[in-house]
Amino acid sequence: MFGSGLLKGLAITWKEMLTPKVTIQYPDEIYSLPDRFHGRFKLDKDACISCGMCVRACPNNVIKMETETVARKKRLLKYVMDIKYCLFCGFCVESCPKNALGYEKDFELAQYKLDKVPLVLVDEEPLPPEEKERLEAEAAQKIAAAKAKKEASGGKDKGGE
Amino acid sequence: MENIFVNISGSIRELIGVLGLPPLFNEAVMITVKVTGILLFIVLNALWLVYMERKVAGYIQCRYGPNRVGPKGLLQTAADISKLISKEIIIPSGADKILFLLAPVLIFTPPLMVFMVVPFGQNMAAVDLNIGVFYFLAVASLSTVIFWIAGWASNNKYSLLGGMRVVAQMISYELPMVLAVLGVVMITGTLNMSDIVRAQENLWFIFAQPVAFLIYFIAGVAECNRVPFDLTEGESEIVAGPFTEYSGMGFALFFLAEYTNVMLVSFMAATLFLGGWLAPFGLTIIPGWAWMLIKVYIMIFLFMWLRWTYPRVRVDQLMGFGWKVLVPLSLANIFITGVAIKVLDKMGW
Amino acid sequence: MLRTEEFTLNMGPQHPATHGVLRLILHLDGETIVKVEPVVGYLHRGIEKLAEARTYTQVIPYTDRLDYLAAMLNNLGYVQAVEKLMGIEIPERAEYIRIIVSEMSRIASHCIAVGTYALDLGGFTGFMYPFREREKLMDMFEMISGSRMTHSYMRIGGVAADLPEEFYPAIKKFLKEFPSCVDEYDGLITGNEIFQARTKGVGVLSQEKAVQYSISGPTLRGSGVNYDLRKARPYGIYDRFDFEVPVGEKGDCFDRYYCRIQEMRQSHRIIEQALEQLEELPGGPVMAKVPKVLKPPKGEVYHEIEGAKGILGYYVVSDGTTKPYRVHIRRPSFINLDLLDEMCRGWKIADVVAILGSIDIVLGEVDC
Amino acid sequence: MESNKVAEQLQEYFQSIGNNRKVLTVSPDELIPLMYRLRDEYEFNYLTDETAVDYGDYFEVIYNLSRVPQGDILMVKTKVDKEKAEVPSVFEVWPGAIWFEREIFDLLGIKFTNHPDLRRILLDDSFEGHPLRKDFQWVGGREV
Repeated sequence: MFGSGLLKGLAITWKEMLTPKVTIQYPDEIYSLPDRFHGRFKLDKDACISCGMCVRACPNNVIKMETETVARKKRLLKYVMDIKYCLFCGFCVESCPKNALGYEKDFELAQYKLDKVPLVLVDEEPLPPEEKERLEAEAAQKIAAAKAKKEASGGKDKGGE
Repeated sequence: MENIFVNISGSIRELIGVLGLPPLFNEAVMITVKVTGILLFIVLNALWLVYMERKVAGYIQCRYGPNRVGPKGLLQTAADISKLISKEIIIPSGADKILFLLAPVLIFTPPLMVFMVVPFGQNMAAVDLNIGVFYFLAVASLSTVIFWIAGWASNNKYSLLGGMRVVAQMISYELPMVLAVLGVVMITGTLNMSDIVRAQENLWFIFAQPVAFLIYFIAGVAECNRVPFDLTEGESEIVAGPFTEYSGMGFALFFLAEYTNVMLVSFMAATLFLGGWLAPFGLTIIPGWAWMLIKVYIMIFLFMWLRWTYPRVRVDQLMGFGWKVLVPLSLANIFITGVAIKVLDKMGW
Repeated sequence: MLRTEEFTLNMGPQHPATHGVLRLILHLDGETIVKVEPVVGYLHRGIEKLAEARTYTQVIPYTDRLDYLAAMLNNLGYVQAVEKLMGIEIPERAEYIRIIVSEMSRIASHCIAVGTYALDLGGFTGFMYPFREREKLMDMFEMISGSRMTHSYMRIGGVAADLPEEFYPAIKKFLKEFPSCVDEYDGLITGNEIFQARTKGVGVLSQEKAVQYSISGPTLRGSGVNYDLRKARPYGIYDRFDFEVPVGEKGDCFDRYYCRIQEMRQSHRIIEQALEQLEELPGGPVMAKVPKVLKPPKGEVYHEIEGAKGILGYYVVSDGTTKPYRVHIRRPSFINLDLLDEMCRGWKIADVVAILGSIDIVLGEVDC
Repeated sequence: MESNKVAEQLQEYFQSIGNNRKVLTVSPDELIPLMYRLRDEYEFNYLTDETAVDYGDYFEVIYNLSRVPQGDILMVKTKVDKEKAEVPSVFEVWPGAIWFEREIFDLLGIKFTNHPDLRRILLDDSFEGHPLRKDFQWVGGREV
């Protein structure tokens, strides 16, 4: 009969009016984010080996990385993600061989000022030259010592053979 | 309680009477007081209705609606209005400036004029006009012109289309509305609204004239430009119709006028069909004016319920429905009413 | 003599009912449509060009941004095309996961189609209910891939990660509730007489025209052509599932809309079956053994899948390097929009909205 | 697939066709008669895709045809000179080609003769050049 559909519609909206609401009242109620959530990035500085895999994996050139080599070891100086170009695809996190890069559950990435947008994960001054020299000398010493030790022990081994 | 407003008005009259001014002046003061009271009532109610509509919409749509500004979000509309007031009124280039600014000012007048004759309770009509129903029908249709002014003056094609739709729609639905009301008038034999209410002492006209009520209701929805007949606004088709170019307070006034119109149609429905201030089941503990408001709010809720359930009809379907269904139906209703009155009269009822 | 004049109305690019930045130039005679000129390109980002400068894997996030309402299906089309090019067999488990997520994506997309269609016709509440269900799907996508809309979940050779544990109860709850939700849409939207008056007989697209004009997806099936690639040329493991292809009769707006409603039910069936079969599978890898740096052999491939809007085709040309030489995407929305003019002629402004809504375009895909 | 058979059959008729992995290759001059035959005799009634690729010194226009509702698919290719990039439009055979061809014209600059409405579609009308050509150079973007 004409009109039954109209009445049925009214019945449905009436029913929905009385059912519990689905809204999550955001700032008061915390929305539980899943573990895999793609939020703000975090970098475990100590685990990072500055290999640059993430830089290469990024489809949109978001990641800028600066390193300096001290005593044959790469040291991370700057790790900046220009987050406004980020697609949050997760390729960088996936590519990390040491699992140093990861996500936080923070999704409030909006900023008032444009220059605050890039996500600065590491920003360190390059080491002063004296310090660098000292470290390098130390490393050289160590290597030399190890070499000497190895040679000594190696000589013994050889001798043993 | 029943006569609280009547008493207030009486005491004001006495107060002025003490001054010993000419009676014409006294009348003028009284009318001013009444108009101010009604205006206050209308505006506050419209603000409340905006809030209520959003709440109803929210609840129907599985959400809460406004709930942040003030307790339970009650101050949301006040916040919205104050925001709109502080906004610039942008006049589009090529618009007819005077008419463009005049339209939102005028939009409140017809409903306000009609509210003067609405009996809010026993002896509570501001002006007890003995051609009240006629006056209502005549004045209420004036808003058509104002919508058209708004649509025309905006110099916008969407507004123009909206304006044209308003005129077509209002005129086609005025007719069945008048004819539906005629059924009631035929039974009572009077155009005075208070008398019509009194005539419903035994039987509300919704039961005597169910078809007329239905026609009145549908035509009323169309007159208020509300879903499913909101073609005037039709936001998915013509953006906002005549209001497209309005910003700030101009828009707010149109917005409030819509709710005033809804209120007006509901008040008239309560008066003509739902027994006005008369208490059902002898529940006279609740005063008459409160009964009136309850009935009006039931009607308004019905309006909102429809709005948040139905899609919109198309312009040709709207006209077709008006002229091909409602008008013949209301004519038939009048015919049957006339025959019935005669027959019952002869039978000596 | 009364003289009348046609007038042009610019609908869009900013308009509530054009589903994005689409501009329609309407030539009107009163409210009657004389001609519609769709103007597209406002969202053109040059994804095909961008893809030429990215490695094969790096293209995946860009495919998300085509039809952002059914991103999984876009992922699926691209990765299957590259897999076909390289001849990679992917693990069974990954196949099932792909089916589940892509059908979920289809439901999400159809939810939007149904909801926005109700909104186009003025029914706001009909818009909110499908969105509620879509929201649940988004939550599940978030569990799976970490993103709500642009998932980038599929990889060449499988998927990024196995389904998380918390996904299974969520999807089961959803599957249990969903049929009654579709009934609700049926009651609120489909059964409504005003809705039917607005859509039945409006914008009729004949079977012959639909085929001639390369229309695809529910728009084609609404016209009565039984052409669903999942049945006609099964890709992936679609041949293992039992489902029907809903087909309309008259080819009007209602049929196109109703096809989507029924497709949601069918997708629901597919997910149910796939989930059942997936749970019987022993756990295993979800990625095939593919090298880290992908270098497909020289050649080209054209692969089509049934997207949410229609046939989604990827044409990938490889020159043997790590970056694709050319990626072309056959976007269903773009082609379906072609016929808008013919379908709208003689109808009213309100019907343009109804017809446009029934084609269900998404501008990210139209403009590529 | 059956499209192989089609290719074999057609090879007898069209001398210029080379059968290369289910792909029919045809010169632009013979394109339209072949398309009509494919549609009328072999029931390829549906043009699923039409695109083009810039191979440096020549273009290739690729047509993908389908049988609806059976679902067979066939690829037809035609080679176009870069200097005189003109192909007859197939819109008479499949009217759906109109927008495909407009897009190809827009992005690759191949002219389709007899096309009823050959304008730019995705890019701005005043845009210069055709971005999907390999020699297209554009300066700008965020690196600048």
